[in-house]
Amino acid sequence: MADEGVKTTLLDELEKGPWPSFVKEIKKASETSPVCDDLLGQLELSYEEKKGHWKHGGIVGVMGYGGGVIGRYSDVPEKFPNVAHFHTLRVNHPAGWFYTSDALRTLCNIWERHGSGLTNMHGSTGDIIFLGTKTDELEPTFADLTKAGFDLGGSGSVMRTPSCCVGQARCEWACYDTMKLCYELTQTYQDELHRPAFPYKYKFKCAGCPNDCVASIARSDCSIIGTWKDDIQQDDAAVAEYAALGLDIQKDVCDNCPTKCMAWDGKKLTIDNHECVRCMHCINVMPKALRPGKERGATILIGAKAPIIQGALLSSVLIPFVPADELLETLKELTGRIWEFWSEYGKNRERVGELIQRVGMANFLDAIGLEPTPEMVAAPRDNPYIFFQKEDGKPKDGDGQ
Amino acid sequence: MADEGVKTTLLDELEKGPWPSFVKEIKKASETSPVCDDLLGQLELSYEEKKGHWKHGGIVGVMGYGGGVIGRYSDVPEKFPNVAHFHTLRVNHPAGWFYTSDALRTLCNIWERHGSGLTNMHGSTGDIIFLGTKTDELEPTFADLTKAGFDLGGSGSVMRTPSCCVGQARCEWACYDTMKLCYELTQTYQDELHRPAFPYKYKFKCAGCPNDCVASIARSDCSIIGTWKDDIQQDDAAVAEYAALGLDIQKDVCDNCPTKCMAWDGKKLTIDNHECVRCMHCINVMPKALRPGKERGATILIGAKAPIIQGALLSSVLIPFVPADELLETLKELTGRIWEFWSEYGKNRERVGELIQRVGMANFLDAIGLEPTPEMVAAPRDNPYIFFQKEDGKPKDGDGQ
Amino acid sequence: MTTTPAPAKRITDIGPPHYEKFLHPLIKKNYGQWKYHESVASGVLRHVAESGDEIYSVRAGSPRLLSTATIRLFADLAEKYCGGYLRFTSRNNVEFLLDDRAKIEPLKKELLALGFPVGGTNNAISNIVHTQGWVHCHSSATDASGIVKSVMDALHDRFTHEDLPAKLRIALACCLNMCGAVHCSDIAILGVHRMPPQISKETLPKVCEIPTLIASCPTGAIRSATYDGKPSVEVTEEQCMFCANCYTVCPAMPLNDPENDGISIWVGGKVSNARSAPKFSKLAIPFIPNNPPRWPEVVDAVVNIVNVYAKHARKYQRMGEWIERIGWPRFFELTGIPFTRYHIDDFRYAGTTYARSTHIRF
Amino acid sequence: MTTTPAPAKRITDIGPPHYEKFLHPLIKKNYGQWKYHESVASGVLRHVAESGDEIYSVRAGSPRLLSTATIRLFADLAEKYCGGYLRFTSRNNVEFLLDDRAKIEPLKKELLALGFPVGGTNNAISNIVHTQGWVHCHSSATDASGIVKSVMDALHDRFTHEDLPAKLRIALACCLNMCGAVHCSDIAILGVHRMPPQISKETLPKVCEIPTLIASCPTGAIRSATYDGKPSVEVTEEQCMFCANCYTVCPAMPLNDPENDGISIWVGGKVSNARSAPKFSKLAIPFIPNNPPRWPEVVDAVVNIVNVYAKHARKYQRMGEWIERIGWPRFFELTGIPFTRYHIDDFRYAGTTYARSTHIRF
Ligand code: SRM
Ligand code: SRM
Ligand code: SRM
Ligand code: SRM
Ligand code: SF4
Ligand code: SF4
Ligand code: SF4
Ligand code: SF4
Ligand code: SF4
Ligand code: SF4
Ligand code: SF4
Ligand code: SF4
Repeated sequence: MADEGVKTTLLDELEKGPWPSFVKEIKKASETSPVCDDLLGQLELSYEEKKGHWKHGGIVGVMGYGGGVIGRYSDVPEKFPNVAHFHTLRVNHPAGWFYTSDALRTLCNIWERHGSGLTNMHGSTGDIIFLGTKTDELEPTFADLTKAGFDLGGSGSVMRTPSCCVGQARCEWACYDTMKLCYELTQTYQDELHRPAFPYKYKFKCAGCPNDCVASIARSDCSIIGTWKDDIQQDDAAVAEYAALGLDIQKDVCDNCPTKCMAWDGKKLTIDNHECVRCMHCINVMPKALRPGKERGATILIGAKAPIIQGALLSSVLIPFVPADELLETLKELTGRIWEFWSEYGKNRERVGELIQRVGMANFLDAIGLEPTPEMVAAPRDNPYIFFQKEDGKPKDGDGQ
Repeated sequence: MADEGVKTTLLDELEKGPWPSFVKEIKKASETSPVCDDLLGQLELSYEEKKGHWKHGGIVGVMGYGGGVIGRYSDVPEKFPNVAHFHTLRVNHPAGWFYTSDALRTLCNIWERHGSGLTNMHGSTGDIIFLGTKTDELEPTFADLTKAGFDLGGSGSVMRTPSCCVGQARCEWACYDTMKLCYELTQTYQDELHRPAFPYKYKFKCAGCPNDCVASIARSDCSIIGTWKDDIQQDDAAVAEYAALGLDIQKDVCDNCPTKCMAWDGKKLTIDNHECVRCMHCINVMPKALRPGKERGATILIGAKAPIIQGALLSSVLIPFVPADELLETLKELTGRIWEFWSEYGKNRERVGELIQRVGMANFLDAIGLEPTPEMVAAPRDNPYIFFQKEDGKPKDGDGQ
Repeated sequence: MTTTPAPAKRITDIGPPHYEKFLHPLIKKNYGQWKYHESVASGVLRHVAESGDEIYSVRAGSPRLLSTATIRLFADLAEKYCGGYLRFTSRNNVEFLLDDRAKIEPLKKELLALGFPVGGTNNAISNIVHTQGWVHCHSSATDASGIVKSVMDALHDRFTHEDLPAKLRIALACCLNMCGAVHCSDIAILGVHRMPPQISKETLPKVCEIPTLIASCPTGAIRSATYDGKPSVEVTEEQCMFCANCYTVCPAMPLNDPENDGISIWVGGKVSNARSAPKFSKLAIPFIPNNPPRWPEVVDAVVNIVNVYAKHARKYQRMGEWIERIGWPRFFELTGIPFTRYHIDDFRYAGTTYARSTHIRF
Repeated sequence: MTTTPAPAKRITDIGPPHYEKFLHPLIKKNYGQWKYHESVASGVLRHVAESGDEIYSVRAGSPRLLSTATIRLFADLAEKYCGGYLRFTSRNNVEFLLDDRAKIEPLKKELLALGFPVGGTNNAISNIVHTQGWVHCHSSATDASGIVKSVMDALHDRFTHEDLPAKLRIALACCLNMCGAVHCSDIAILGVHRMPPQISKETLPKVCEIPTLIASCPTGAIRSATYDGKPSVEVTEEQCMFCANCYTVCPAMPLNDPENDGISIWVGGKVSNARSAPKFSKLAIPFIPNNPPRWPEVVDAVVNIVNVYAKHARKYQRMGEWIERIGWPRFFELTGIPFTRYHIDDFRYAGTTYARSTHIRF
């Protein structure tokens, strides 16, 4: 029960207003979990002092795993003893974040039994976040979770919990089965997910098409983004229907095409598919009339990350097109080679994208056995500082001129 | 007279073909200057061996000047004694490269008297290049030149010979008087041109409009590029005339406008001048119908250079607009402050553009007393690594938490 | 909270449950066979399969930080309206998956009554992707949930209406680690420090590896020193840009400070490849002080940018596409945000951000 | 050649003659009062002043390396046809300035008879901006004039005809110092070394300052060493990218080598702000061996690129604008140039050159 005595003057302000309130959530949880009162108390203190009150780190976890738990300790445990430990568990979500009511209740049961009853649905990487428990509850929570068919997600220098967009489960544009790939990658790399063996974290995200609804190009070391090779599927009658309904096809569609490869004569829409860069815009605007082609697969990109410490990176093209049915195999083979190189040459806390920038893309390609292709670059180099290789030059000895 | 005995089997190949031949030029010169035979001989040797035969550097010059002469010595003087010394003089060209026949003949007389009779009209920086003479001819050549009203140009760590496009002398688009500015800058900085006092070279180039016919944005530390502030001057009758003559105004003009700020309804051309970025395209296509506005001046840009050693740079905007009649004064004031900062903080062989990249544009602006404006950047920073200054933070002491 | 003993035989490395178990039968049936979708109302989508089957998704806003009580509520609603099938989105909204159109309105009503707005689809502002803040992280320069709540209160109508020129994605991260992955958002709210690390001289030698610490600083601001005869470090304050990488590797280097921590605002990023390539967000406002509990200056700043964008952008133009069309000088002019020295990049690729053309609007 | 003694009173710091002395009276009269221009024929422009006055410019190609004999020839022609008024252009062509339209044809005829083609205006290929090469520079990895002559022979018709989609500017520099400022050219021909400096161990300590030398290397490939007990340097060959900056500061570090020096080709740069912003040229062909006297492989490579561009680019599209429209993969496909590891940037801004979107043509 919420302690009547907890002063939350500032936090109470955040119960007002139309958007659902996280303060209300904490208060709700405090009805069943007394630790939440101390959480409220410490948070109110932070609001008063404009300063967080959590201590840095602390390594805790479950037996045999090196990841999945974030240790957290209060720096004012004397005031708020119930959050003296307040670790979170990262629970690997089901691909696509699909649940049944039953599954959710199972999770709730476990978490009410062992922790604060507070969660994030979901964390930024995709995990179910169980927010706050004590050290000695970790192992029991884990046991209950695995019994219920759930496992922990990643933290630390591991492969992190892969995630994906809803894909073929509910999206007509998915160029490959994102949920399946996400699930299979997760299962394939259970060891790499739980036991830190890398220089740093490694994230996979699977998006079904270039709309990238799971932000893979910005947030994953390996981004798998669906695309197609042949022509956009076009239904002329449906195009005409959109036009009849008032869509300005010239202005809204053609003029926004990045390559200006579409022409509309008032009756017929013509796409020069040879010039199309699969940006999705026209398809997004007219989903009934235009659809991705039939020869589907994905582009594999590498290296996205947040800015610490060399600046943020977006992923860059590694393999322009892999047919849908070859994706898993290709990725497994490729990932093995990438991890091997990264594990050997990556510095401590160096993401793969940073490693590539440090050693150069060409050397990275050599190392993982891929041929350079022009699709990998926005433009060729503009500086003349080429490291010509020995076999190209004809080395000579002698003491100069 | 050309020595009958000079073997030029390979070079002779370069007398063939429709483009005027430099080999013919050297042979012509050798009719009056015997050194040219040795030049031919040494060049033929280079062609045989695929290798230059000039030695590195050697400091020679005229009294009191530190620049204007490039010392050059053969590495096979025993074979070609006449080019054992083969220094060039850089002679400051008249602004816009205008000459009279008499002026040219005067130059020829001097150079036939003192040197090889070979020239470059002109060098890449703009100078008249007198190509090849001996050390003891330098001072006499200089004396004759100055008597004839010519002076040397720059070399080494000096302000280099400024140059400019033809501008108002023959171009309707010149937004300020490029030749006058070029001349005046040259005269103002005679001392800085002749006596090395800088960390490295410093080049001015003056272009009358954004077409930049003197490549100033790519090739000068300080680029002065004409532009205008008000609306493009438009002559509707002339627009109609172009249309009547078959110009496809929509496709050729409007569709190529980078901001798409032009509209053509088949009769009337409308320009949203508020959105125009003064790229010149529409004016270039219809010079009779469109002209730069009347409120004219220039953008001052800073920092272009070739790639050695941090990579090539284009100049970047320093002052978006200076009215034409304030240009010289503004430049003098600004240049003084730039040179002061560069001379103090620039490393040896560091061009001003590299210095700016090293210390950061904001610090450079502080140093020269300019306020930051958004016109200076293509986009604001995308990384969060801001050096907040002391006055913004409220420093605190203490031993941490 | 009770404690259960660890079982004798531990189950490990099983991974997450297979997603198929959780799929609506109609979704399982039409998996990979969806034909098109359309908008039914704000927050409600209709997906039609090749088979003619239809599934309706009702999307509700969530604070992300959820009590089990609320999750149970969602479970109950799902059971009541759609056979117990629901999902969460990549932006932390909850989606109920209905095969019966008639149940949409009753579900919406109940959600609204419970305080969960329905919306976030199409050209609405969706939920704010965010992070832990003072609720759970040691690293934060600001809170996360409190700002998100305050901003979403002010933008509530933009969540429930789809009337923006295009999608507008807001994200928040409470420190430069950017767990909220704010670096590619239309509007990013980012917690920043402005004080160099304050060295806890006593604890440092005990808890940190000094060479690693020194190596962690990207600007080389950290040098070794001795304190009380013990090895320690010194920070050259002028060289510090407050990235907190040192703190990440060494707890004895905290940077937080009530007066100097605060918020920066970034604009114009995007993730999708639609029309233009993905883009990073760029600096709009370098610093706004933390002002809990409702951060009014941050809310005003975000609302202002949203409003200016809504008024000036053309249809289908994301924030960054709009700004690229009008140019950054005009963005600063229209929003009234001052341009400062901090806007000019001085990091690794600074040279590529200077205006290297004469394309200027006057 | 005769020698004159230096005069007693030296004249210095007078700068160049004032340009006004050299202006055609009609130019002086209409200075700053030009109204418009038009093309009369290839190589001939007509500028019309507000006053109605007209000046005709006849542009002729020049090898730039000119004997005084040829300069005198130009002077004579100018005197004969236009009162002795002429100029040179920023690309080293010569322009005769006529006020009498009737004299254009006779002048052109005489020029052609003397071997000077008339052209280079509008959408023609103009003269190749170039440098010294083996004629005068110690630093060159190739010759300049010989390649220019060979290429311009092949492109002669493109000089005398204005039938390209847009201007096409070619430049040549004989080493990475790029005196030909090739870095922003539609097509750039650049001499490159491919062997690390060969240290002249005997002379090095005498002629070079070792700390400066070590500091000059951007990749840190040069380390101090001793040779015969004297201070010297060593080069880690794998770290050398053949920039020759060491050679510029130290003559005892030559890089030239007959077999390993050669030519690289770069494309798509521009200087003007017309339509798109100025751009750098990008690598097309990393290496072609020096093959004097006529460098046939270089000529073929340039002609091929010109022809592909001429065939595929749209009107008003400069080389770089065309390539940006079709994408680099297609450029390599259409020209048949192989894409190699060398095309992928690995220098300072390499990270900004990777393809960070899924915008791909198949
Ligand atoms: C919980 C979560 C934020 C959230 O509220 O959702 C989170 C929380 C933390 N992140 Fe994160 N990161 C979380 C997703 C991310 C993401 C987003 C993503 O995965 O899509 C990013 C940006 C993408 C990326 O990986 O680059 C992210 C980039 C970082 C970084 C910077 C990494 C970098 O290479 O730049 C750090 C610092 C570090 O690793 O040392 C970091 C470190 C941390 C730590 C462990 C703090 C630390 O310095 O040790 C935070 C623990 C907070 C706590 O007490 O619970 N977190 N972190 C997210 C994980 C939940 C989950 O598993 O689902
Ligand atoms: C003669 C000329 C080439 C030509 O044939 O036209 C030339 C010739 C030389 N240049 Fe240059 N540069 C010439 C214009 C340029 C230009 C173009 C321009 O000014 O528009 C550039 C590129 C723009 C720039 O300044 O960045 C240029 C960039 C260089 C560089 C690289 C500088 C840099 O910061 O990247 C060097 C190397 C150096 O300075 O150490 C250099 C060095 C040299 C030296 C002095 C060789 C050396 O390493 O010492 C050459 C002497 C050749 C000789 O024997 O005559 N030259 N040099 C040009 C000067 C003629 C004139 O005065 O009119
Ligand atoms: C449900 C969700 C996927 C999931 O697995 O959870 C999803 C679902 C759909 N997205 Fe998305 N997107 C979802 C996150 C994203 C993201 C990721 C993000 O925001 O972090 C992006 C990239 C955003 C960015 O660029 O910054 C994203 C960029 C798009 C776009 C491209 C928009 C653009 O013009 O840039 C479309 C196409 C459109 O809307 O026209 C799209 C279209 C769609 C469609 C219409 C696809 C379809 O046919 O079913 C779905 C309904 C969209 C809607 O909300 O109107 N979706 N979509 C995500 C909902 C998040 C939410 O609760 O708001
Ligand atoms: C004579 C000269 C200036 C000088 O002071 O010497 C000159 C003169 C003119 N230029 Fe230029 N440009 C001259 C070098 C340049 C350069 C510099 C260079 O090539 O190194 C440029 C920048 C090239 C680049 O972008 O790489 C240049 C980019 C232009 C442009 C923009 C073209 C474009 O679309 O990008 C125009 C406009 C046009 O042609 O439509 C232009 C237009 C003109 C006009 C029409 C201006 C006028 O109204 O008089 C002149 C006749 C052009 C012609 O040749 O058809 N001029 N022009 C230069 C002749 C060089 C030569 O012998 O070929
Ligand atoms: S990324 Fe593409 S396939 Fe996946 S949900 Fe978004 S629109 Fe659909
Ligand atoms: S997908 Fe994009 S690039 Fe392709 S035709 Fe449609 S709008 Fe154009
Ligand atoms: S830069 Fe402009 S003003 Fe100068 S010659 Fe070229 S077009 Fe004319
Ligand atoms: S000058 Fe350029 S930007 Fe301005 S209207 Fe003309 S084409 Fe458009
Ligand atoms: S963004 Fe920073 S403060 Fe916020 S959760 Fe991530 S690491 Fe912690
Ligand atoms: S905050 Fe960043 S810049 Fe400052 S000392 Fe720490 S690591 Fe260095
Ligand atoms: S480019 Fe190099 S080789 Fe050619 S003249 Fe300039 S410095 Fe000499
Ligand atoms: S050529 Fe350049 S990279 Fe090679 S040793 Fe010399 S300075 Fe260093």
